[in-house]
Amino acid sequence: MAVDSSFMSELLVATIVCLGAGALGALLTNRSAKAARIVGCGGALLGSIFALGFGLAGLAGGSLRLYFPDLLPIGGAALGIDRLSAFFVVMIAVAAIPAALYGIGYTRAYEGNHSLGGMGFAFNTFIAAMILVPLAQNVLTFLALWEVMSLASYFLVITEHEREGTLGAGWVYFVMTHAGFAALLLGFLLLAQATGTAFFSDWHVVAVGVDPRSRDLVFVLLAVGFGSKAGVIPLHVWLPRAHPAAPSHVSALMSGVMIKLGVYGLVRVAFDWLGAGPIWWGGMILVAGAISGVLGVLYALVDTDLKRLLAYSSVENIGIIMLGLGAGMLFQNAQLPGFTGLALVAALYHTLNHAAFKSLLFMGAGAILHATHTRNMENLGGLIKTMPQTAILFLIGSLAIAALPPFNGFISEWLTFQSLLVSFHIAAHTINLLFTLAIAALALTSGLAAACFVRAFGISFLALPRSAAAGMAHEVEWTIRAAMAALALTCLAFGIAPSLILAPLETTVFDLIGTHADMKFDLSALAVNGDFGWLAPLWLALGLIGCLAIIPLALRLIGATNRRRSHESWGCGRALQTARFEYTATAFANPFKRVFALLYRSVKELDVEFHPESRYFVRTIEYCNEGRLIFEDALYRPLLRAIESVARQARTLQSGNVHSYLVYILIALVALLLLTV
Amino acid sequence: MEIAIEFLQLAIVMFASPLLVGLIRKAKARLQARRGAPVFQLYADIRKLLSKETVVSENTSWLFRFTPYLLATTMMLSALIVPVLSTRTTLGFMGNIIALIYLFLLGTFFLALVGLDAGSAFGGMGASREVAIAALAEPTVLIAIFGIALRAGTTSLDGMITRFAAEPLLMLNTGHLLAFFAFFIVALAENGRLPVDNPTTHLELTMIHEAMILEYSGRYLALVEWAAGMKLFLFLTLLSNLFFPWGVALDNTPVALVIALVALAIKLVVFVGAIALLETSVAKLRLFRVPELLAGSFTIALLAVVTAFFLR
Amino acid sequence: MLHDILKTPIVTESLKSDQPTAIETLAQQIDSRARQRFGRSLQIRQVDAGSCNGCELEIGALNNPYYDIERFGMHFVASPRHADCLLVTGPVTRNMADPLKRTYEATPGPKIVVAIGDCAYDCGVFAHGYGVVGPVSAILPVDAVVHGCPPEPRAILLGILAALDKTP
Amino acid sequence: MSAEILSKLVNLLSFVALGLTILLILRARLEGQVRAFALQSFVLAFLSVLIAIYTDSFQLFGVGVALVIVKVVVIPRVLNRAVAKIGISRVAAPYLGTAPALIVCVLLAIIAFYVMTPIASSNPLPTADAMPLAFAGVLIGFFIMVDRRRAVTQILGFLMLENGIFLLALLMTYGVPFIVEMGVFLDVLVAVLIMEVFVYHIKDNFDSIDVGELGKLKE
Repeated sequence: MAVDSSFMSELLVATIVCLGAGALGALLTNRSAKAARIVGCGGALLGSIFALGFGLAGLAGGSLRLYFPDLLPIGGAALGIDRLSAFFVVMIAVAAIPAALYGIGYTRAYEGNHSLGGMGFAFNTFIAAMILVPLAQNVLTFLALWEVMSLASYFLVITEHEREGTLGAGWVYFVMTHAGFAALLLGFLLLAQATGTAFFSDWHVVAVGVDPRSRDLVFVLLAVGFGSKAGVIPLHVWLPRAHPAAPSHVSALMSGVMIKLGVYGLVRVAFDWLGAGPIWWGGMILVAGAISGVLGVLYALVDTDLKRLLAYSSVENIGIIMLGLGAGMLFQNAQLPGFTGLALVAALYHTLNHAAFKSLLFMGAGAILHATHTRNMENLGGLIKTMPQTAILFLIGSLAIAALPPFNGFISEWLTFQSLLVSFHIAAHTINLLFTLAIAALALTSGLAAACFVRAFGISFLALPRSAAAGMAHEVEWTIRAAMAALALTCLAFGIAPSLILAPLETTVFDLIGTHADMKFDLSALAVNGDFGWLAPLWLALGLIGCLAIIPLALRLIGATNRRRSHESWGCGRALQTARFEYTATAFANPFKRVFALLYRSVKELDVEFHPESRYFVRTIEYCNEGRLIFEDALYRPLLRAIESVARQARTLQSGNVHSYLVYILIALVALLLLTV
Repeated sequence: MEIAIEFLQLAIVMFASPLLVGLIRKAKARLQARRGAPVFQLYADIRKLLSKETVVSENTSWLFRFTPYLLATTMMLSALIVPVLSTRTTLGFMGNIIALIYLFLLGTFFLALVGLDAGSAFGGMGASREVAIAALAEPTVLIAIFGIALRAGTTSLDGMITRFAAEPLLMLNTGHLLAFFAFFIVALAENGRLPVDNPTTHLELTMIHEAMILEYSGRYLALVEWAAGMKLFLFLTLLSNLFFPWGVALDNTPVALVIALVALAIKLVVFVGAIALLETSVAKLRLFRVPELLAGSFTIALLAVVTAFFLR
Repeated sequence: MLHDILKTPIVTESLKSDQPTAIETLAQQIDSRARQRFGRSLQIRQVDAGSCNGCELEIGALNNPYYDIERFGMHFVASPRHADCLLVTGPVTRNMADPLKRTYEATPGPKIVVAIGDCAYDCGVFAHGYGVVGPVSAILPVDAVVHGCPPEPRAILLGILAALDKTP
Repeated sequence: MSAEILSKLVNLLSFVALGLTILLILRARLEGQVRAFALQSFVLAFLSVLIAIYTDSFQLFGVGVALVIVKVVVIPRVLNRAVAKIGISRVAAPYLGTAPALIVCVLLAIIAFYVMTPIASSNPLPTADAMPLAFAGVLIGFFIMVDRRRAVTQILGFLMLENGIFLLALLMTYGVPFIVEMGVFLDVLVAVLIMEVFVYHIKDNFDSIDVGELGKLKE
């Protein structure tokens, strides 16, 4: 069905108007915190809902071209939509609607001590920029929106600037995102210069003609730029710092959606703008994906800060997506378009799923933070009794991200596995081995992810509370729970009825690469490459429910007694049980620390203070097993030291005030642009 | 007809699995010069447990009471997917071998959570070790699957068995045998058998699987034990039918089914003997030697894939 | 390892032949009677309430190939949650009195308690010791007592059976 | 016996041989290592007899028999005697842990595949398929000599390397002439005897057979 573009533009205008109204309204009503809160998040909510409609219409085939020649220098501002952009708009909306709803309740905690007006302004701008980025049709529009998105998110990250570490985290984010920005700028300008046009739509045609060396250079530059936004290892360092620092509904958006725009860029580069490239492009992406997946989850596995754990697991999931993308590129190179489509569908599906369950988990972490004022898992525990509903929702998120049936993560990871497994059709030993290792990496990643979220959920929600704060936790207010419930339902729906997504996704990919993905699916089942692999999620779910219902009935029929007595946990008859007896998050992660010691290079310290009378009575035991971050130590420290020495020369410019740096960046940007004209 | 066979297979898994465990115990007892418990002991145990009171720790949540049912559920569902007797399974379309692996992982996930639920140190220890081993076993499983899938050209259980049944000289195929060994080691690890975990240990500090279910009693314990039995049965069935597909019914004629049943019984008995021999002759590995074992199995799986590529 | 595996069955053969007849006859009766109680399945948890470990040795002997308690469907378990029967040994010391109670609490009913050895019956030589609370019966309802210091394994078996017979 | 069955069998047996080489890394006890070597030599003998039957060449048969005598009976005897004489020697840790060593083995095997597959594919013999495996055996034997510290293990590494070369020759050209083979066997035997003597001397001088100790000879 075709949607006429006037309708589309109305939807888009409605979106922007709502978000703009939210932004300005929040600023105007800044005086009364409550009003600012509701106006800000309300505007965002309405805007995101319209955006959802807009995206869906786009997926349904609606097209749109907007061109404002004099809005921006060189080339003007050009917006347009195709299915791929529409898909990402939908993904953004799926996460943004609950995030806005969540924000209404969550930001109450900031009343009085933070400017909710500024926050609302930044929040709406952030969402608006994210929605517009995939629509950008030429270099300058894209870069401008990209920069707005980065700045808005930067200001949101440093909201809680009074906490120590927040500004530092913001600064790291700021530097990394602009390093990435510079790479993008260079890449775009090179390509624009080589092709003689700044319009994306033309590149698809002309870029193939560009000489290979500069194509390679452009690819590397753009890959680095988008990779740094996506948080691919080793460009991930900002992610575990910035995401925990931001307010939880913002972390949800940053981790669930913003980093996906890096994925969007990579898809565009690899399959639209530059077209098929040499083997090593795909190989590079595949290897980067494998490394990000394994290392990301390994870091998540040992972290005790709940939100940082989630941030690292975002790195892992980006890795999984990269595996799909890289596989797609390699298939494209091997002239197997059907498999290219399959791999792309898998990657994009996982992108959407991750947006759903990662936002859910971040909101859950936020709810915990809200209720207990701590993110440190060592002080949590027992929350399943004090906040039962949050617990169930967080559990659903954990199951989904651990890729367990019947939730959505399972489907996309299954698809990724299938697309890696069909690789044996390629007849080149090196590629085969590469894929074999990719499969091993993905398998290890998924196994470790399951372990990681057993730990995350088990330590924070089960057993006895490990601190007074956790003991006095209370269920959060309804808007927060409603937001999480919406996402949980999304996870379930995408998990049992994948065809909801696969149908539009398949056409999207068809538009992109011009061939149908080598898969068939109907409402209940999907099959890959003929009968190579098949899955019937709906039936699996029904089977689970069915058996779950049958077993208790059967037990009753055969007359099993149901006498139950509640008593203390069995601890070999020890006198009392306190939370001190429980396994800690650190202890839980210890086996992994030992097995992967090579990667953690953790430093262990144990100092025991004995009783003066006898060595058999211990006063205090302090155990510390800190994992070191290899990339920070090996890659960034030297880099920063170098930069520092440069900065010392430029001390005259250095005012220490972050905002003046922004001015410098802006000046530099404009200067660069003028140079190229 | 076909659906009837499906449920026949389910029934076999559900009701024969305790017998399988009993057989292993009996064989081990014999090798240890003991009479050993009668092979039907586990049925008696389960019947007794179902008639006993259950003691539930007051620290636990609904997860503790929910998980036993879920464990049994995942195993029953897997029993519908695995071709026990016939490759013409009506419900086989529910998932391929990868879906099966994830179903098992679902059970492990909840069991580990339960280990943490009661807040006792043992449970946490068991949970941590269980997930560690499960995670480290995962690559071997998938690589071994890759190794056989790329020769069979499919990842669907029925398809793979059909192809292998048609293949002559299967037992001379290096990649096939390597994949089998890798899978066998993983099966031992996943089911908490020696040399990874000692199913009969009484020492909490050496426990893995046992440590997580220390808190269970009465009907819950019965369900958990039964589910563990079904898991073992399914893994051994998978091993015997996937790698030694002789006698598996390719069509649903009664004769073929009877042959399949007999063949399955024989293969399982062989496996029982092998496991009993293994468990009487090897000692439990130190926990931190287990990764080395899994690394070894991973090596074998990798070699299986490499040979399959280079010698195809 | 290959070598061990090849060797193992031979060892077995040599041992399996000499199953003592006295035990056999006892085994016959036990077998028949054990059938009725607990559906021929009895999980045992052993609690050392302060014993000198003499009784433990004898109890341990129940597991060896000679007595092989498992053939009667009896089995020692690692957690009272799994148990139907507590074997308590030794005079109950002050430190073990509370854990003993907790163990009994932790055991799901129906359950039986068997006091093993003279110490468990009347504190034996440890009677009136400053660290001794009293016999097991002072702490728990005891279903059967096995005398002897230490009692021999077959006596323990008979004691367990006596306790089983008492249970309705 | 058809060529297909032969090549399958040869693949399988060569793989068993390779596996036994890798087993050398997993087994800690020297007796076990010696047994692994004996088993491998037996597999090779079986293989050569198999090929002898296929090509009905009497020489190859003789080679197989000689192989059994020298490498399955004599050399293991000698080595076991050495082991017994040394007694329970302090286990010297290898330079690489088990898991990394295994990974290295896989890498070596893959390299062998890369190097040998083209050569093998150009070779018309039905046995040629397994040549990469034999070559992998050579490489891994060498790796063991490098990685392990205990002299006896190193001898075994050397012997397995030699086995690999023998297998390679067998697969490429149905074995070298009988006389040459005999010569090689005798050389190996002598080499082993000499090394045994060396082991004793190391043992006497450093009361350990950790060749790392030889570093002390410098000063």
